[in-house]
Amino acid sequence: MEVVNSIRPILAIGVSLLAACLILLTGERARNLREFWTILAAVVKFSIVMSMVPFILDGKVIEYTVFTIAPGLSIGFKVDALGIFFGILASFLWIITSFYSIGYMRSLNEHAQTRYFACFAIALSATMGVAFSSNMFTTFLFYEVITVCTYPLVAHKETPEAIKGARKYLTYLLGTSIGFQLFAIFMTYNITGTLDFSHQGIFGEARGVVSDTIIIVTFILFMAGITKAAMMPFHGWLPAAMVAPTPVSALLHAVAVVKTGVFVVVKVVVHLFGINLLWDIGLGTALAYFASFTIVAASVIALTQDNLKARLAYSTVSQLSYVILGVALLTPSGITGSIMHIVLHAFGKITLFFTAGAIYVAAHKTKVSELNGIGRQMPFTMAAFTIGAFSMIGIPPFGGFISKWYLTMGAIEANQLPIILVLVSSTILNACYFLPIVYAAFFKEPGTAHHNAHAPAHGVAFAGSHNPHSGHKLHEAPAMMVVPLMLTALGTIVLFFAPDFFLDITKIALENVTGGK
Amino acid sequence: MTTQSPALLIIVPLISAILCLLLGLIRRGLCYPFVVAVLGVSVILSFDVMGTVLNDGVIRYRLGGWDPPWGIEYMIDHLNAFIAIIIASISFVVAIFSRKSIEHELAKGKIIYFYTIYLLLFTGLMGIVVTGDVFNIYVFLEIASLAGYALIAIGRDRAVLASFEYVVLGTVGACFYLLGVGYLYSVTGSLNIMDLTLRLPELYHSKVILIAFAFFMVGLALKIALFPLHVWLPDAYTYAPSTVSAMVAATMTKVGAYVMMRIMFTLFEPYFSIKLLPVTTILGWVAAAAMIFGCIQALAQTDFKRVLCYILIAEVGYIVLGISVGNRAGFTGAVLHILNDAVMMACLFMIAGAIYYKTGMRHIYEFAHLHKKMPVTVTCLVIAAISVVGVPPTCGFFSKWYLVLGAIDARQWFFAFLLLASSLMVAIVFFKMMQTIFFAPAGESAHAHIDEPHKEHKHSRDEAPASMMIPIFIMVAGILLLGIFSGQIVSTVIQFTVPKGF
Amino acid sequence: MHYAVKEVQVKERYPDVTIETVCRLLIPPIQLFGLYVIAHGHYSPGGGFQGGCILGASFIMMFIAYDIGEVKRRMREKLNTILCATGVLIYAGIGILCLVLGANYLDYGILHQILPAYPAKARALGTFGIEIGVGITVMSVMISIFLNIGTAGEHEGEPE
Amino acid sequence: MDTMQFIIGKFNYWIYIVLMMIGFYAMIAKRNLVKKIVGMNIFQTAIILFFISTSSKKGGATIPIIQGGHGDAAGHVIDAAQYLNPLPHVLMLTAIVVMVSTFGVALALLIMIYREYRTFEEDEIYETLEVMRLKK
Repeated sequence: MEVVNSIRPILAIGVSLLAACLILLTGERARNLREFWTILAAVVKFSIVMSMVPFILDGKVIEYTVFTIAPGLSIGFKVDALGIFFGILASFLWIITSFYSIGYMRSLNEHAQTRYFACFAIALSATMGVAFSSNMFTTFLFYEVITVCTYPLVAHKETPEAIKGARKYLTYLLGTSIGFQLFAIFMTYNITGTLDFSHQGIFGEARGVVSDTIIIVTFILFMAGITKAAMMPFHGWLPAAMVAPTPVSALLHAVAVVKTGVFVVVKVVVHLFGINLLWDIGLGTALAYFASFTIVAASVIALTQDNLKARLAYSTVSQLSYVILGVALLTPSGITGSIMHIVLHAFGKITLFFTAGAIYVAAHKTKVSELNGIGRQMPFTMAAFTIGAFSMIGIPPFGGFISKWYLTMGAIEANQLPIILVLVSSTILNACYFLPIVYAAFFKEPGTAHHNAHAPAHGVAFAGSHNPHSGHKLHEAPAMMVVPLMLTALGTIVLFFAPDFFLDITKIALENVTGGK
Repeated sequence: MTTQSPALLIIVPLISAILCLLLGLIRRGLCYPFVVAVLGVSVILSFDVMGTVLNDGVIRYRLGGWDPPWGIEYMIDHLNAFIAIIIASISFVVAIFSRKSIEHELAKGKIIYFYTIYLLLFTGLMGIVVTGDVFNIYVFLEIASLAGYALIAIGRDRAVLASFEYVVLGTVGACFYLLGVGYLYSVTGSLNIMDLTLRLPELYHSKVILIAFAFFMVGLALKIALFPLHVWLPDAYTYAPSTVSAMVAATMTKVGAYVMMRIMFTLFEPYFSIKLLPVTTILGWVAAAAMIFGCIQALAQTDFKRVLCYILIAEVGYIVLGISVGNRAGFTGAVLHILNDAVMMACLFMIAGAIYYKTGMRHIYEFAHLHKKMPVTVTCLVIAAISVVGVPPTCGFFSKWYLVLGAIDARQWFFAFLLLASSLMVAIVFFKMMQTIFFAPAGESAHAHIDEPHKEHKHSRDEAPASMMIPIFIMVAGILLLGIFSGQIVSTVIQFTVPKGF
Repeated sequence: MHYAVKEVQVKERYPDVTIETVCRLLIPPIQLFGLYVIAHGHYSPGGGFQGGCILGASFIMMFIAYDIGEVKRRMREKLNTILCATGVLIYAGIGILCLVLGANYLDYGILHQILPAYPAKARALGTFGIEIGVGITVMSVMISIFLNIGTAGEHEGEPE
Repeated sequence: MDTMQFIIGKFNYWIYIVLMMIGFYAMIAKRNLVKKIVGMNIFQTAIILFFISTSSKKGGATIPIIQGGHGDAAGHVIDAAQYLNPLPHVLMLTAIVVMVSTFGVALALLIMIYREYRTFEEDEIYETLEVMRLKK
């Protein structure tokens, strides 16, 4: 495999760091200039990332080692197919989210916007760092940076509730990453003497030297440590983090943060342990069943949530485990499915979060039970929501179908009948918690069902003085918000019809992993 | 000049201390630039010594031309030279910092004496590091301690009482050390470390040697404030003037840890300290307890400097743990942590000093919205805190990296776990602090919002003067650079400090 | 913080003829003896420390017989500080002289280059120089400690 | 009888240990700060005694100053048994200086403590501190 030396990965990371500095320097005085930096950085970052794509499609790998700290311990970057995949996704969605953020923050007149945009830029920087890192150490570094710099974003409102949520967020993420993940990294280094990602995994040779138990323990520590992937016992932070402003939930908790989590899981499974080793030990299947549990359980919990964002959060928890499930199947189709799911879920979920934010801005509604008839007020928004929901469920003309298809294929290849059942049941559950919203939004009369569900005792008295916006007149969120969410919704459709670009990259990634077999 | 550098390391500050006194009699203002210049020279000298060691190997300087073991010998290998650089650099930077802080916290007439004693403290510390003679170590240890007592006593509140406690316990520690020296001398008739190293192995089973070793360990544990014997530290370092806290916190315990390394692995062979006696096991558990205890106590404190003191106790635990796991990685971690911790502690205590200087605030709960008033200082605080927690790429991570690897190598899973757990606790400590600073209680922030002009007045930017900020910047830069270059540091210096037999 | 108001008052002195006379007679011989001990340190028991102590004791005796004013008149605070510094400087200076001449620190043998003596003699002379320095320092430090502690640090005329 | 022999034969050690324990006791048990310092001094003195006693010799040994030992006057026999080991004495000279300095610093601190709290009794000092804390 040809290796290209280039500082482009550093540029991609540095550009938003620079933007963060500029944002901080500009401050509140020149808001337009400040927002300009964000947009500029987003666009520049995306173009840098895209400029690396041709190399990857040629089957090359871009490498750049910044410095070496000790043998086998360095801060370095390597852009391979998997990394560029994640990089494209995050940097592209950042552009859209930037616009959306500006719309959201301005229309709500939020405070501390400078901090918000600066932290956002740093978070994106770190996400790129994770995507392009060449070893576990660099990954860990940026993983922690994401945690730390998204903390102010989650606590943005500075209400006691927000601070409590943010504390939970930080406790989960920092606690597990230092307590388990770092420990696992230490074990890895101790066992293998290196932390560099390798396409076939680095544990292969160590297997004879150390006992399987230690490898299993390390693996479990990794899985417990990468809490950003929100696997079931450690998923609590994600709903708690929903106190954040919606753009944060959208980009970070549908794309950057959680996807970093699953991305790192994929990296660990594929590039650290290697699929052959996991197959031999049987850890893949165990992980798959673990993920399956999360998929079903989180979906069930999502059914019970009335808060729209909380429902989306549990949906995210469930969907993230699809990715883990796919990679845990250790079959080509499964891995393809899981990598594709990273992007397809991202587009779908970001649409859903965008709509949730738009509803909050336009109608100040956060609860599912309040959404009756909202589709007539906000037709564009809710149309986008519908598309996103369909994509989540996996209905054919939308992107989500592709990944589910591959995942099912993977399960069949792996001869895991129960997994197929899980996929089917979760699809049904997805439909159960998304479709009622769509139905209510478009077909229910505003007001009535709301009172039935919520305040039957004084329903009559309340009905007369109901929300003045509840009429049939159009009341959309600002265009700055609606356009982005329409774009992402469109994205899910486009991805269904033209997934080739991403599939090509996935194919390269897969070839790397399986060694071309 | 180079051949004389080891002696000059001590003589220059010693003579300067006296000259500083005389200069002060002429003009008070001369002291500060003089002290800074002298310490600058010391830094250069220490690097010079390091260069010699790296090029030509161990330096053995015979004081007065007498051959060891009769004469006093200064023996400098990689470990000494490394520690000497740390001490000199930290003292230098803290001295720069001292100017405003001392004017603020001290009576005018005392400034001369302050700088004189400061140089004497430095002399003592340098002496401990450079000398290759166990009794000489005692003398310098006491010079440093005496200077330390005096410096701490000029602090505020209960400083005098704390200093008195420190005098009593410090003297006991020193006496124990002296007794250890006495026992060694009575069976070997030698005081020179290299000479003793040759003579001791045949006596390893002698009870006298065991007793001597025990006295050394207990005495040093008192001096470095290892967990059960730490009681003097929090009070003393909390109430001392900011400059003094920064200086002693960063250097005193580190030098003590260095002496411990010397005693355990140079004076006695690793074979003795690790295999023959269960010293390392005991030390390991004590150190582990220190880590946890320090962090828990730090959680409970409100005084910023006191928090730092307890963290310091935990950090001492790290260093001792690194020594006690008894392998290459652990020892590397311990030596690296001496460096990193010195830098981090100096930085944090100086930040505490800057905050105190500017606002008079000592307690964390008073720090609300400090980032609006002193944004740069708070930024530095965040970086230093991240480093103490041990997040890459700051230097704090890398020493912990080696420490944990050492623990894993020694198959001490529990210690490795405790290291991480204590990192987490430190994270909580600083997280609480940050939360107070950035997200003060809602009531207060709401108040600030309503009262806009008042808020502007209250939060107008007001940083400490440049003479305080520059040293802080140097330290913060150090934290980042030492992190980035820790690989080079390990490969050029620290790997040679690891004792034979590991 | 309640620092006490200065309560140490200069009490009126009750001159005691016996003590004063005895001290007046004794102090010069004591000081001479101190010098002798310093000078003879490398031939018999004695040396800088001991001699310095004896010299210091003579001043302390003066303090007991007369009062602090007498001591300060004969040994002013500033002079004392300077003497203290000078002692150390003599000590360190001789060491550095050796350095400058090319030997190790405190290697007095090298002093024969500038002294009219063979190396062994030069070594003895060097030691003697050191002893003088040590003696001066010890004396002034003794006086200083005694003055400071004996008056609870409140004798200093220097305003702060 | 062996025990007696053991105790008497090493009487210097016994004395030093007893002294040291007296000092240690004073440092720990006495509530008066001055007594603590006195205890500390006894403690240090015990160590000095220990050092000096290790260098003592029976039978009229004296200080190792050899008349005519310098220079070219060679030919005299040096019998180690006739001379005391000077090194412990020198060491202790230094230790005494250290001790005096420590004592001086401790006394100075005591004066400052007395100015602040008007007492040397530890209990009363802590009482004052408690009162001050409550006043805040």
